Amino acid sequence: MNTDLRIRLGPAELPNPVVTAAGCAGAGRELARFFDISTIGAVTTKSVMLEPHAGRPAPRMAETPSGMLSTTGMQGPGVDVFLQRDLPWLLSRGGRAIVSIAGTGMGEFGELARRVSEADGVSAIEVNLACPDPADPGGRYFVDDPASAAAVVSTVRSHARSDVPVLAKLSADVPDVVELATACVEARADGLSMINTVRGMAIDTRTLRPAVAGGIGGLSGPAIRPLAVGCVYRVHEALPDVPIVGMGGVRTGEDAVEFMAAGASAVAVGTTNFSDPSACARVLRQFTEALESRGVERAVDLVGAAHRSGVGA
Amino acid sequence: MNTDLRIRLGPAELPNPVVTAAGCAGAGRELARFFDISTIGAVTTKSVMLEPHAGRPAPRMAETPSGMLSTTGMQGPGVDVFLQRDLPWLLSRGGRAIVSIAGTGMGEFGELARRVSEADGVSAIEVNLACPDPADPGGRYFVDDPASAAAVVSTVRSHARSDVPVLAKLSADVPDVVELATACVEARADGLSMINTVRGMAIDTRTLRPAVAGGIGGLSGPAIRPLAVGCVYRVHEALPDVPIVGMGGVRTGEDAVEFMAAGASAVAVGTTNFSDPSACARVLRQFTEALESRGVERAVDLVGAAHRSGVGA
Amino acid sequence: MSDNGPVQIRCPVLNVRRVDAYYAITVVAPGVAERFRSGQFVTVGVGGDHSSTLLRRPFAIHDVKPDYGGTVEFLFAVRGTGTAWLSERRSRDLLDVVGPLGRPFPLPRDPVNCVLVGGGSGSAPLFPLAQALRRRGCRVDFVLGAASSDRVFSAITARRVAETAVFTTDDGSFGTRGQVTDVLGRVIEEARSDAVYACGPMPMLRAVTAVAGEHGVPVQVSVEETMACGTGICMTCVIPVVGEDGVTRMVRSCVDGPVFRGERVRFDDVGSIPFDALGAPGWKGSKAARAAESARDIA
Amino acid sequence: MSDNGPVQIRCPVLNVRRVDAYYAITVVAPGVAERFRSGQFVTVGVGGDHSSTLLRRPFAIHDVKPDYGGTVEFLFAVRGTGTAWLSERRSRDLLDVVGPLGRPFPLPRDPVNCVLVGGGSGSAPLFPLAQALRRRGCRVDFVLGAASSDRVFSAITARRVAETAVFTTDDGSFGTRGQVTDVLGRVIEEARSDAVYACGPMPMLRAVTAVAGEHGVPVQVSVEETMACGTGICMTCVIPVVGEDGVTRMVRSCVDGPVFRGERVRFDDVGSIPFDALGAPGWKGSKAARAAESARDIA
Ligand SMILES: Cc1cc2nc3c(=O)[nH]c(=O)nc-3n(C[C@H](O)[C@H](O)[C@H](O)COP(=O)(O)OP(=O)(O)OC[C@H]3O[C@@H](n4cnc5c(N)ncnc54)[C@H](O)[C@@H]3O)c2cc1C
Ligand SMILES: Cc1cc2nc3c(=O)[nH]c(=O)nc-3n(C[C@H](O)[C@H](O)[C@H](O)COP(=O)(O)OP(=O)(O)OC[C@H]3O[C@@H](n4cnc5c(N)ncnc54)[C@H](O)[C@@H]3O)c2cc1C
Ligand SMILES: Cc1cc2nc3c(=O)[nH]c(=O)nc-3n(C[C@H](O)[C@H](O)[C@H](O)COP(=O)(O)O)c2cc1C
Ligand SMILES: Cc1cc2nc3c(=O)[nH]c(=O)nc-3n(C[C@H](O)[C@H](O)[C@H](O)COP(=O)(O)O)c2cc1C
Ligand code: FES
Ligand code: FES
Repeated sequence: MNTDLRIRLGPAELPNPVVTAAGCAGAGRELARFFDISTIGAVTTKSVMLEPHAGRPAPRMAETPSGMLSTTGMQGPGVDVFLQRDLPWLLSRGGRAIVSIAGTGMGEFGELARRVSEADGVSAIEVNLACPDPADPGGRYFVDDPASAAAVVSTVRSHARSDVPVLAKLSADVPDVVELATACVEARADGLSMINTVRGMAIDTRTLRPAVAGGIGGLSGPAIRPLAVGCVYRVHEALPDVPIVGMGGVRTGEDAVEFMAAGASAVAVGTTNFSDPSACARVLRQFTEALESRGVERAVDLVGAAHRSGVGA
Repeated sequence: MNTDLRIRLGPAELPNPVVTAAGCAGAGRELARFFDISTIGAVTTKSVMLEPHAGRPAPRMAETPSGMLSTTGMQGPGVDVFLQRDLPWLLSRGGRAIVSIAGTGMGEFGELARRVSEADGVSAIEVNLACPDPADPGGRYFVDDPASAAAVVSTVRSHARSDVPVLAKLSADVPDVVELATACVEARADGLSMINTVRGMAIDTRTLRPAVAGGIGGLSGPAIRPLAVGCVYRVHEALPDVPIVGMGGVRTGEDAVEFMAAGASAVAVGTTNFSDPSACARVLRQFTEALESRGVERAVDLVGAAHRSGVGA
Repeated sequence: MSDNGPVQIRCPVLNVRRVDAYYAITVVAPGVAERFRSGQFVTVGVGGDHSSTLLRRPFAIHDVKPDYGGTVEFLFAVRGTGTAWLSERRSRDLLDVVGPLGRPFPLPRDPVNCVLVGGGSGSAPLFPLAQALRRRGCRVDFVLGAASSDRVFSAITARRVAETAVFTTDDGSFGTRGQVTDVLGRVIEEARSDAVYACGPMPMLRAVTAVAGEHGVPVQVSVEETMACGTGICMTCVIPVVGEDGVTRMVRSCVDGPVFRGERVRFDDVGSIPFDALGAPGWKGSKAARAAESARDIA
Repeated sequence: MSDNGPVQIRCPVLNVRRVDAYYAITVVAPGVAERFRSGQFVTVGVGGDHSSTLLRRPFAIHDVKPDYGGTVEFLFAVRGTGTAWLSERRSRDLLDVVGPLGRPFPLPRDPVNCVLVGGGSGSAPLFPLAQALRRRGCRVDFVLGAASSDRVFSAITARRVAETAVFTTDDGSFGTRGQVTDVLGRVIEEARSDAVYACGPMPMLRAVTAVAGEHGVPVQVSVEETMACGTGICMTCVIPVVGEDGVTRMVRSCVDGPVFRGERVRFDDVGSIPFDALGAPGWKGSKAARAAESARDIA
């Protein structure tokens, strides 16, 4: 069977729905040693900031049941190096780039959006809203307040080249993910990515101290999949026309089916890249087989199937 | 070594910190076939409502990575049967009862508090705040709004016998768990239980339909432990004098150590009772051994250890 | 703690065999074997201590033997994660087993004629039942159905134990093509059956109950609902069943079942909460119904 | 895809042996064996496909052999979940192995005198290193330390391969009581060492680097940081290291290491972000530093 795997994220078309999650695949170079990165839908690059960032102190990770806590603090070399070294490399290998950007305020987000979208060959910009909002007295993230999140999205949208779609990256541990999603879409996000890591903590029972530096870390991996699927389902129900990149604990092709049935147009593989460096290629293969065995001819037909009864049953 | 395992929840003293989580142990009768329920700290009984409730349609559960989704809808025979049949049975076996109550509004919460606290031998009342607030247009739970939660706690506190401590049961998927906890304590909760299940969802990839009836279910089990530990840690940091019953994915004695180091005075075993009916007895044994091997003489000394450096290291 | 209640034991695997489309595992579990009555089941922990699959898997007990102090055998088809893992066990591995669980098949006092109807792996609990009935002098007839010949359960044993054994397969690869209910009426007539026992998927149980009803014969059905705990504490396995008092309750199939009187199960309403069930939305119970409730006890 | 890069293979276990306090596992992994250079490591998936422990465990490669197309051996102590699971593997089980990973030990061009210092399981990578050095005509001396005698690694092999082998244990149960650094200075003097190679816990590496510095001898250290991916994509394994340009960067110990020049590692700042590290809070890099950054490449 010749399954049509193509999907759209606003104006961008990807050859298939399997992409990497931001911060879980670098800019594709390391994983390219394990599979041909031009075969997957896109590489979402690690959130890039304007300046180099050293990230957070160690220990930066702890294993938890079916998940991990991490706190890398967006370490990276800054946008100059990214645009001169990492992005060209990815494009030279035939990869597609969804570039994740992270700013410390509106000015930075605007400049990042402008510079990244001016670079040739960027398929989409993903806005990492899980960054501390300098205007918030409690040090909350932009994502924690729909108005702040919308302001960032609006800034990015107005600074980015108009043909480059802007995806807003949402978190699950917010008061109301549908309200947040709606605010971002009203601020002209072309699509939504969800979910980011969920705030969590572990205590090292040997030292009786928090297991990651700073205490709170971001929980990722299959443990959070039900939270992620729930968010995708509810947001797709409320905003059925908005493309969603679903992520959170995707490990197999069946998990990709689950996210797409819930309403995602594309599915990102994050933590699983750590445990299986060829995971993206495997998930894409398993996903393709899953469509074939169900007789689904076009991947887009699966999107939101769980909202309709009788589809593919 | 003669480890002192006693802990206090406000005016109530329990012989040790291991209790069952509400809705995960009935009223102790079924588990009593596997271990002597008088040996554990207490049995927190399934949330009892004023009237009989048939609960939600099937399917009511789905397995997820290191967790499960459930939606039982507080099925139960109502408070009459509970007080005539279940509570006396538990007390007759030497068990201690933390009675969880769930109301559909202030009137019911008040009546439940009065009737339950008038029954002899109740160690504490736990207020299940994850009940739909009839006054909320969006059908949110009391727990989703600190003011509504506080109103329920205040009602329960004023209707319950004054020597019976009232514990407010909190959820993790709320805007700000510390704000919620503070509101409940200001409404005179004697202690806090956390966390309840977290809203999540799974799609059955065979039928492409939501795996539990109604779509959204409650996620429990080790998968959510990092969320639970994070809540306990942050609430204990803000309210160090308020006793906390910590729960969410406790599977072993080490997990109990983790919760207590984060700030819990007692630890509840929930989903693990399903997978291991003698879990409570095992967790208590492992916990006791863990204290002994660390040379900790009193269980209370462990409470909040992760907030102090150098303790027990 | 009680002597008749279930026990939890880590028991060594004696052997794992393939039987057509099924695996048969025998474990050494004296405490389970000595308490067992036909119709009861065990739950088995799968995946080891650090598995991401938390929930125990329920399996009907297919056979108990006195060897090694008492062994228990269950049969299963590989369906998902848990059964795949079980199929890879080898002898001497340890399994975490809880059992025997659930309400057994009630046995007739007199030596009556019984027809036992099984679908697929649902046939498993009927074999110890057949033996128990035979010991009481009952006539036993079997009707076993499955999707295909390799899914028909222990045909040879069925023929040996029973007066007659009729087989049906969906694809006609063995016995009659069709469903067990296509032949059940005829068997009831010919064997002059006084009682029907059935175990299998819900739609089959419903159809069997209907056929038995048409012939005026009482039927005991054993249901296979998904179960999170198997011990009665999670309330995830409930189905609507009419009580002796005529009131429908959402009862736990793990402790109040898995065996129920067929006529009592509201098959049409499985998966929903019937409006007239005790405590259904809008339900207003009389004081009397509530008092009756207090009198009932946990099984 | 590149020929020198690591590969991921499901490889059969050839055997599992106990060696004192350690387990040694040999797997058939031709792709790993043929690419291997001493100092590199493998990561191994633990717990199977449905395990709740997601992360791969890193282990130094202790030996490669040409048998069966290429075998790889690693040694480990049981510490937690993953190593406990590994210790229960049997021959013919399949392991998911990725390797060889990381920057190998740089080898001297000339036949110089090298002292190899190992602590506990950190001695593992020094054995293939010793062989490589011997093949280049280098003199090799060993200093191996551990908590107790059963944790001293392959003492016999060390004695066979090396000119001299000195052992230390914390409890004095084997060799000298004390730390490797108590004897290292003397060994460097007596063996007229030109280079030191060390692998073990961070405090040991720091002390060894100090001793080597006092003797004016260059030192290569191999660090054992916790690693979530081992392939360079997660940024959880970083330590502060001074680059050739004098700038401190938080570098990944999995791909930029695990082998570093000892003097370059800011041992005092491991676990923190030094204020002068590239991109540290408040750091203001010059345009020049940023340009230099662009020129650098991923190892
Ligand atoms: C009382 C009882 C007796 C049973 N006896 C037998 C038997 O003798 N032989 C046999 O082959 N099977 C039997 N089953 C069904 C058996 O429990 C399932 O096949 C098994 O749980 C599937 O597990 P899995 O991990 O392979 O499937 P998965 O799909 O991975 O399981 C996921 C979850 O769904 C549940 N589940 C999946 N399928 C079923 C099912 N058909 N029935 C109930 N729960 C299910 C699992 O228990 C688990 O919680 C019985 C079920 C019950 C309730
Ligand atoms: C490059 C490198 C090479 C290594 N070589 C060896 C070797 O040859 N022999 C050997 O015995 N050990 C070696 N280690 C340490 C080994 O990786 C750990 O002992 C092992 O990961 C512990 O896993 P666990 O599941 O038993 O412990 P757990 O405590 O259950 O592990 C939990 C998490 O912490 C990590 N972790 C725990 N202890 C360590 C540690 N000491 N170092 C790094 N990560 C750790 C685990 O990888 C896992 O992610 C090496 C480590 C590194 C980084
Ligand atoms: C180590 C690590 C680093 C991450 N870095 C980023 C990042 O830079 N930007 C971002 O938007 N999300 C980041 N994430 C979140 C992931 O993109 C993803 O949303 C989340 O991990 C859930 O998916 P998963 O369970 O498949 O990992 C990171 C996650 C991890 C585990
Ligand atoms: C099947 C099921 C039923 C539950 N019923 C209740 C309940 O009636 N009242 C309540 O406060 N919490 C209820 N809970 C939540 C638990 O008490 C506990 O807070 C939660 O499951 C987290 O703990 P665990 O991960 O150990 O299960 C229920 C949980 C489950 C899984
Ligand atoms: S399976 Fe838990 S109550 Fe029946
Ligand atoms: S372990 Fe992931 S970058 Fe080093």
